[in-house]
Amino acid sequence: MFRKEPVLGGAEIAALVTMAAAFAIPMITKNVLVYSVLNQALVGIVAAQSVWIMLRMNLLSFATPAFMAIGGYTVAIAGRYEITDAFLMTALAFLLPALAAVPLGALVLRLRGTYFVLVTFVLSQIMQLLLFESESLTGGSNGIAGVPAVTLLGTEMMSNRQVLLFACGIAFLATVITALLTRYFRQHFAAIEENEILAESLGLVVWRYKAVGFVIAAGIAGLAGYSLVNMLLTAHPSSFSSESAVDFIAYTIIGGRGTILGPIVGTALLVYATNLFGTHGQYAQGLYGILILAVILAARGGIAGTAAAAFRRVRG
Amino acid sequence: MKHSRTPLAAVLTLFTPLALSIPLDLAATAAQAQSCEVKVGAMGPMSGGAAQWGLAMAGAAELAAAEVNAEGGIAIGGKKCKVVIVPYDSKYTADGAAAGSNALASQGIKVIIGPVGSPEATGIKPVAARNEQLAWNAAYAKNALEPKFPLMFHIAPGPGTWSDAMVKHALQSFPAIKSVALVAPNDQGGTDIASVDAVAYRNNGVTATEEYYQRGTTNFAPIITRLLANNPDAVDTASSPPGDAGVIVKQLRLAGFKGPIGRMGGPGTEEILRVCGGIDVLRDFYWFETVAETEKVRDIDNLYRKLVGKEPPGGTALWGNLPAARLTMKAIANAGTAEDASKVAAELRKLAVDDPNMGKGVWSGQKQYGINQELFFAFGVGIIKDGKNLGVTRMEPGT
Amino acid sequence: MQQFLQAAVIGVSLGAQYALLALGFTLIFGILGVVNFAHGGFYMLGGYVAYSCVSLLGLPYPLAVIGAVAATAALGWVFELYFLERLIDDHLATLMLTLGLYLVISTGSLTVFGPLAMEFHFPVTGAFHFGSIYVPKENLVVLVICLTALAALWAVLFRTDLGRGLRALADDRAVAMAQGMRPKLLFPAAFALATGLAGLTGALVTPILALSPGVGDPVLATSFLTVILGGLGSLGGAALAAFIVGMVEAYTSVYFGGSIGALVLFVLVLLLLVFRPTGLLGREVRGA
Amino acid sequence: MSELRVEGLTKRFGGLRVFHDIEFSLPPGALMGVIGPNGAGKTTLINVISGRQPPSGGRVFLGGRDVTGQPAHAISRLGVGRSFQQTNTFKGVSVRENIARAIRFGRRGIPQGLEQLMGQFGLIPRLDEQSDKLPYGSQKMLGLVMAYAAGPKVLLLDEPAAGLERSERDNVDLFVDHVRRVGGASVLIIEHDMDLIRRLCPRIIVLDAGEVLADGPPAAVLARPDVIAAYLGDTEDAA
Repeated sequence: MFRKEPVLGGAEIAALVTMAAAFAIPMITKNVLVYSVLNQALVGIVAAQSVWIMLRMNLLSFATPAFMAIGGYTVAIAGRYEITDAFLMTALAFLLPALAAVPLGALVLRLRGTYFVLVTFVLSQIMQLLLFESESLTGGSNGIAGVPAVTLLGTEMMSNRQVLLFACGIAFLATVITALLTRYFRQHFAAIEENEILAESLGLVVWRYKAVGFVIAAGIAGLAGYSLVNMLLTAHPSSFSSESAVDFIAYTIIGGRGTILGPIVGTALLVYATNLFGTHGQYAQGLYGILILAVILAARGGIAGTAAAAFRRVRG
Repeated sequence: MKHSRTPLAAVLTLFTPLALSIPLDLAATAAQAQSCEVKVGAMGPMSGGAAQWGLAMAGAAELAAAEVNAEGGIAIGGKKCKVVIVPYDSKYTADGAAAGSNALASQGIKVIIGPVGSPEATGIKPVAARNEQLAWNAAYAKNALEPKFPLMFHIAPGPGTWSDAMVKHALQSFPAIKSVALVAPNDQGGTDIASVDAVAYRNNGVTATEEYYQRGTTNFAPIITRLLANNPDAVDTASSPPGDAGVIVKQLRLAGFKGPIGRMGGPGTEEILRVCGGIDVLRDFYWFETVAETEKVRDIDNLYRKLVGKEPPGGTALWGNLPAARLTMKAIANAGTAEDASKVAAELRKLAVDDPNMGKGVWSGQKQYGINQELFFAFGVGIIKDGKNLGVTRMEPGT
Repeated sequence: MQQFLQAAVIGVSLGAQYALLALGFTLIFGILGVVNFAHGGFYMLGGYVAYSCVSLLGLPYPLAVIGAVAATAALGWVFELYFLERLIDDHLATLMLTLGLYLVISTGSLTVFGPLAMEFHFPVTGAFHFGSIYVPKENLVVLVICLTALAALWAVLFRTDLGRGLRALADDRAVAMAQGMRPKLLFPAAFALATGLAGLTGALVTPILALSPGVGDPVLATSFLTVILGGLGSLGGAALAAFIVGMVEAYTSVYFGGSIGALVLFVLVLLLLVFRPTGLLGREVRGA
Repeated sequence: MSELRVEGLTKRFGGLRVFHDIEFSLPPGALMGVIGPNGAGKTTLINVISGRQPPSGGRVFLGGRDVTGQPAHAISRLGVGRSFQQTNTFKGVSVRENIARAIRFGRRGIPQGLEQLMGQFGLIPRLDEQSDKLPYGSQKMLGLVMAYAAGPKVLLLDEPAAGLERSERDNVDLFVDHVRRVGGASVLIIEHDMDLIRRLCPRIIVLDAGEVLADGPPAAVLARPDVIAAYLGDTEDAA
């Protein structure tokens, strides 16, 4: 009656296959615009996955940019001392924000949903101010420019294609972690999202799963920060503003908060659309606003959720 | 538990990254095959608080292109080619400018007019170098130019070049100034300029204190109270955005500050007058004008209306950016190509700095940045005394 | 000493401005349970509507303020009725809806009014001087209007049927509806009341400071701080917290400079929130 | 086996005192009822014992161990399960998923005779139906089955029969009997249905104005004039 959960569900497999397919793109084309759009999308996907993990428990987090900054600046500062090894930096970019999320999580996770949203918003504002005030460590308002390229197994990933391939790698790794985490704890997260009190009365240690989600989401955000800094070769405060948190939340909600495919679909389409705006940047934010209204009112499951539901109806 | 719950969603997203790449790829290559066209990029913040500076950068590029196209275009390989400007909104952020460089590079654009702000300059330099693109930035950052980025040019000198001359001139109109308090945002756009201005003041015997505020502040009363505590003779708004500077002036006068107010930073006097409540509120004001305003310089706006057929973007930024755009067009013509940035750069360095509207200028930047790739035209020092605009005094480059 | 008193004067005027904003924000959350991300947008809209009335329609300033309040209240009413009403119980959905609205408003105003600051001045200028302390007249006007708005709001909530209905809905919606409170009428009224207050603040403050597309952004962060400190859903708490935030901002900025002031404020609120999650006077907020 | 013992338990909300000095012990496998007029603090009593709300005073012991003030998940892990007044299930998912989660969170494997219990309440044919689409009665029983599925040693039932049809109320008897006989757990029932209380409970406690008015076998307790005056006087219709 109660079969063991399959390690990966349909959506998770589709997500992993999609992210694997992304590796093919730098091989097929040398078009730098495609590289740029895809690289931005990959950074956005990883950040949106960080938001998505917390959304599994109905917790909307604005703190993604703060943890991205920790990951990004770790890499930039290490770059000053010529430490650029891919595996070491990937581990650090994940672990440092995750470690920072432990005390922060203990502070923040006791709060009811609405307070959680407000506090994470305040957290990302504080991170911006900390970056400005810590001149010696983070270069203050100028940030850290000229971050050296990643070295993977001895080869320096200098060219556009190599940078993109590395971004694909980070995004794939993040998707693996996110898929395993949200699949293994699917029932726990879903129970917390829907009825925390009932779950706790049955014995679920709610705060522990919230903490695990918060810490791993912070690590994933750190990876996004690493990928962003590697793309720009600079770590600059303006890249980690609280406005960017709004973008990642929009990607996840519009893409579809119900499935791991949501952040992927939402980010890919919205980053692609924003680049089309190129010249009229100011309308991009307006587009996000309209899309959010449309999704919340008409298609609660977002793009991926609605598509899945449509397919199920068709299949009957 | 059915095995795969979302097969269609899976199929849909399986091809998203692939699907997206193909149309982009086609669009890019197709455009080039049409009639002979020379594409030049234009970049700057076209949304948010600094939008006016970005739109002015794109405007300068459009005007220079319109002038060249009026005479049939640029001679490339024996044929006259039409110059097309491709604008990109870099949103005043480092990653915005980097994304812009990639976006323009993919359309084969190797020459960019812009970006504008310090964060954008920081963001674009490494990426433009990787894409082998020539670019002009108008940032006042200390590292606006660097020897290791030979393809980066600077549209106008930062405070390091003109602040000393400006302080001397301001002291002639307002000899009473013995101490000054500088106010600017606490990010790169503010600190880089205010700190250099402070050095210029100190070199001329004026004690200078720097006061930084959080960008996005709307009420400056607390900062002003802090400033006036050691009652400075003058207050300098350096490179704070015009909107903020207008409020600072209004609240300074409200607080009873009678001394002169200075602005050794970006343009915006027109907007400051509009926000603070007019010239009699401003009363005593000295400001750095990127452009020494003359009849011929103001004529640029008419030229813009005639050739581009639209209203010019407000303020003086359009004028300051135009010479760089014109020289770039000339350099592309001399180089006979817009594909090879280093060739265009080599031609550019050979050109004399002489603009039909702005008059004569010089290449500068060696002292300040160690690379002589900065246009230095006559700038202006505007003076308003006792509520009367005494106009902008022309300061020749190198004074 | 002069600095100390001057900082107090500034703190009070900041407090008045933040109180007007925080009241609307708390009202919406207390009664509808909605975190209004578009609050800064309504503030900005109030400024632009007042500006348009004065400069385009040539109306006298007081009429323009009334126009601004009416316009923002109407938009609030319509938005609640046709957008928020169906999803009122889903805190996340309403939060995202107001976020979407904010993005549309700020992009719209940038497109219509352009990026530059508008020429928009408060009719009353100048300041009273007591020795070296100055009290700008316009701030006094705003302070007076703020106190009257506070009193009027208090009267509406505690002395009228509409108010009694709103408070009943805030305490326990199911019971209130069982006794005939019609949320179809009261919810839009509450939302309109709150957005009208934000519009009023915009119409009053933007001529004193500056009116440009970006003025809405910092309003959100300040409203959050004020409301967290005061306790979500508590009007008294929000008003008290607004003056505290005003004072803290004034004194930290005067004595420590701009950027550190903001940091102190944020960290203070973060710590308080964690050790007293209901804020000063708020009650245990309903689970999202 | 573990005995639930409560000593001097008190709960105040600000000035309002909900109940004070509640004393009783529930030996392993025992069954006890708690009755009292509305607002006597019965549900709050369960919330405090199960750890959902902290007590203002007094002690709670489980198998001799002091568990006062521990969080709900800890007390649940120690074996104190509870059900909720309204039907409390995970609405958006199937019956199967609801029960699977209860088992997984309880971490004590599949309790004795669970499938048999589910069969008795007609839940087996509805395993893949969404829980909030079930008729009210079935949802209520699903809530009880989930509480049992978490493998409790002590089960606190908050008005299990509330809202059930006459015919469905026997299910509560079946459930309580199964929980004690097969599951070996002790049960505390809060209920208004006096027939059910009389039928099932060998011992009842009457709560009134925050105090234990009476504690003993129903026949004796319900005959006492002060109990009748305080409680039964006004609800004669509880036929």
